[in-house]
Amino acid sequence: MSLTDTSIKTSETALGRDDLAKLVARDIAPGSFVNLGIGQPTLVSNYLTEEQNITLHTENGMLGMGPEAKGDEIDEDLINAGKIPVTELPGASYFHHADSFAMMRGGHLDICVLGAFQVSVTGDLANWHTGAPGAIPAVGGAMDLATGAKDVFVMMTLLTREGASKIVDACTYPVTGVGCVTRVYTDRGVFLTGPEGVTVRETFGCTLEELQELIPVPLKAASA
Amino acid sequence: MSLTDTSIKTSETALGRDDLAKLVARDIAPGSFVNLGIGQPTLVSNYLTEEQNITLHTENGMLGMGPEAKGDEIDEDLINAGKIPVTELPGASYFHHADSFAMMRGGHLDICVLGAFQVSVTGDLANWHTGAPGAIPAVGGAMDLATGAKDVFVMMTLLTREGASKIVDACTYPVTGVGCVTRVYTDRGVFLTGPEGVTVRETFGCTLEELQELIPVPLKAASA
Amino acid sequence: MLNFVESVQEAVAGIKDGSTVMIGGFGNAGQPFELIDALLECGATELTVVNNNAGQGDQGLALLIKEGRVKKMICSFPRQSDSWHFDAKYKAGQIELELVPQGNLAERIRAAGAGIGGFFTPTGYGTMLAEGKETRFLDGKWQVFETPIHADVALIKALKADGKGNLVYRKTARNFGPIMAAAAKHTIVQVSDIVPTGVLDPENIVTPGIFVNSIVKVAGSGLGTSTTAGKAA
Amino acid sequence: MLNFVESVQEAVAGIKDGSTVMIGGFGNAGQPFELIDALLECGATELTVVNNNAGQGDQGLALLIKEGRVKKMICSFPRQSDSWHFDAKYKAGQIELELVPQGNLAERIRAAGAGIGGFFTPTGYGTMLAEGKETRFLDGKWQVFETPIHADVALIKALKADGKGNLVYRKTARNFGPIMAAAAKHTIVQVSDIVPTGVLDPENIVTPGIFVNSIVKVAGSGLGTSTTAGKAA
Repeated sequence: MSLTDTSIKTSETALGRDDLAKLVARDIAPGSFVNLGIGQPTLVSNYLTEEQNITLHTENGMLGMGPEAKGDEIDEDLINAGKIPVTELPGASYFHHADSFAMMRGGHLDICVLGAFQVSVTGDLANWHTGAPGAIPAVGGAMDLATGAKDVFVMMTLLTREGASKIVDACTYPVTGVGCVTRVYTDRGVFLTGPEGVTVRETFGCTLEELQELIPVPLKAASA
Repeated sequence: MSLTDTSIKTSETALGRDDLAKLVARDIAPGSFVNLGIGQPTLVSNYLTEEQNITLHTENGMLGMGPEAKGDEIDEDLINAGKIPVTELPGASYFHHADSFAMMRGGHLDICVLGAFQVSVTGDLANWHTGAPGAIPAVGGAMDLATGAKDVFVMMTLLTREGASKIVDACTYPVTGVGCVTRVYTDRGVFLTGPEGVTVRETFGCTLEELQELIPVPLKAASA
Repeated sequence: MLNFVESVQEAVAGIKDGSTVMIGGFGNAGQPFELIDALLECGATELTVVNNNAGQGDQGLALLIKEGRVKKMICSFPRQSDSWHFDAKYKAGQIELELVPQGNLAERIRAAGAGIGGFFTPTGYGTMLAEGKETRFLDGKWQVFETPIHADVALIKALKADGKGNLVYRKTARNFGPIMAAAAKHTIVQVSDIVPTGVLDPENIVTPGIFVNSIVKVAGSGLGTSTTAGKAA
Repeated sequence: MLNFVESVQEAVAGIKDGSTVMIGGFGNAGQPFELIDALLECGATELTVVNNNAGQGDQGLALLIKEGRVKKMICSFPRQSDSWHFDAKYKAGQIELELVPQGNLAERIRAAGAGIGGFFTPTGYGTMLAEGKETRFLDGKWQVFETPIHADVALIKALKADGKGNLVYRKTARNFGPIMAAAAKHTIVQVSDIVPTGVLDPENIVTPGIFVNSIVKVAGSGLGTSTTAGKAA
């Protein structure tokens, strides 16, 4: 491990949301069953190719979810977890809520992609609650998603609006799950998290050294 | 409570298996969902009337089971818990084993009718295992049935071949369930069991006094 | 016993003050709007309501909350952009909230219907929502003990019922319907169609009639593209 | 990843010595006879087998037991009039038996697939089969703690599969298939027919393809009236 290790990939500029979604989509293994969280992760579906043969799960009871419904396709009985009307692909299936979450919680989904407020060095996730006094807590399926999938990918900007790193030593927001995140995709780099700490796989528009200055936890470079 | 109470019904002779099945069938409330155990309880289905609108459950995954299949009706994929080919009635439904037992264990069946080796004064049931040394134990769905239905009826001869009462103070055979039997139908009488002890509802071919001589626990007569 | 009733009013008439009422639906899909309206009308109060959300806009569950009929909400996601009636009651300390991760909500409802007295699940371990709960290390993971959620009444929406009370649903409107039907002592279903017994294929029945007590046909309900009033985006 | 394989031999080829293998079926309904025959042929040994019974007659699971491939049976009803091979091994102390009430068997298998680390159930309380197990008074009843049954492999039989591995079953042959498919790390299915993706109605799929790994078409399998060899009364 060394900050001068050059085995990690770099690109010249920070990544926009769509480029990041493209990157996540590219990293999903063919044939995977995937749940995309509400918000930024939903963009990933735009970049999945037919050859990848990915099956999308929505926790309100469906496998084989297609793109967002438009115009005449809109059917009030066919929505995703974000309550957006969606479509059905050939080979889809419907099931009730307990079966749907059993599928998730039983470890049958390969990947779940989530947004986050913070991710800790050991993969703790905070994405459900700001902890602000008076805020009404709402969790939805966040804790089930964080715990259930074989791999949990996070997509987020590296920094808050105030410039603080969202990759942290320990979450200051209430956690959603403990040690559950395996990979973090940000506009400035891709990080692997887990018991071994944080490993940088790629950097975007910055060097590893510059990244280390932004992030208050030790970074390792991925070996080739 | 008095042995000379005359409010209970009596008939002149002991009941045969079919007459007993007729009696049980008559006592099942219209619209009930019922599971009939293997053996003697199966006879009850012969005496259920169409007006009663009873739905039969078989724990291998079906509601709306019809009579035993004959000749061309026989379908290897359609059997009851005793592995006998059966038929399907209009309005039937199929489900998997966990859903089927959840239905039973969740208290949704109104009545389950079982055979027994012994029933205790407080409604403990012994019907799965003789406890004989070397005997291979086999339980099937007996314990689930004993525990799950709203009412558990037992059908059996009152006496063993050796003349011992099967209604006992405490089961000497290994129990199937504790305090689960609510009613016992025998060739010599109908008994209600529970925390209050044994109450005689009907006698067949004997008086209550004669019955008391056969059974080693105190009997109460049902009040009118 | 299964009853086919003529109106949603008749269907909910027996709901008592203080009942625990499960209400199906996720978003608008599967929400039994007409039954909820009837529940509001019938006046039952001091209710504990189990639903994924805590009402939206100025309709259905949101109105029930606004009118002060709901003592406690058990849900996974009470905070939505248009859940202002819940927000107001919550901030005024006039409604109790039991916040449950959605999968725990589903599994706890399923447990009630299946006769399970409690179970361990990894969901929520190490979080605020597991504080004070028993934990145990099982199958290589820390898990949290959760208990069943029983109900007196379930109000759900299905697509079709037959004469035996067997139900089929439509697309993602299935969601909580089947498990709530099994968890409640008394299950009331609004359907868009009642078909003769024998028409539904026994292989395809989702909720067997054993879980159903009252059925009411609501015209236009369950058709996917809404034509009835009272549905928000 | 889902694979369509050409033969039952190929389907079971990866099963290792010492594996826990779930085998679907209740009586002959839903028994994957051809897959069991292939398992016998492939030579895997020291197996733990999960099935409702412990083999009947001189076929399938009974032969696997006779040939000494089964170290342990987890089942609810090992004693049948024609379960002589199990009887002999059991009496000789050459096979281990974990006897489980049928509903606990089903619920424990379901728990494994659903990520439940353990649960409390009233079934078996106060009986020999709950001896030494933790008990707790919940929902007004004494209940017994039961743990999930996981498996390396499930061998099951369904009626049809589509190109996504979605399955439908036939009548009471459904039985343990759906829960075993979810509980095993690797699920192998024999079907009588493979249909193009899109042919099965999404509302009627019983086992979604996410639970399926290998599919093999077996002619004549799953047709209800048996025409293949190796099936006893």
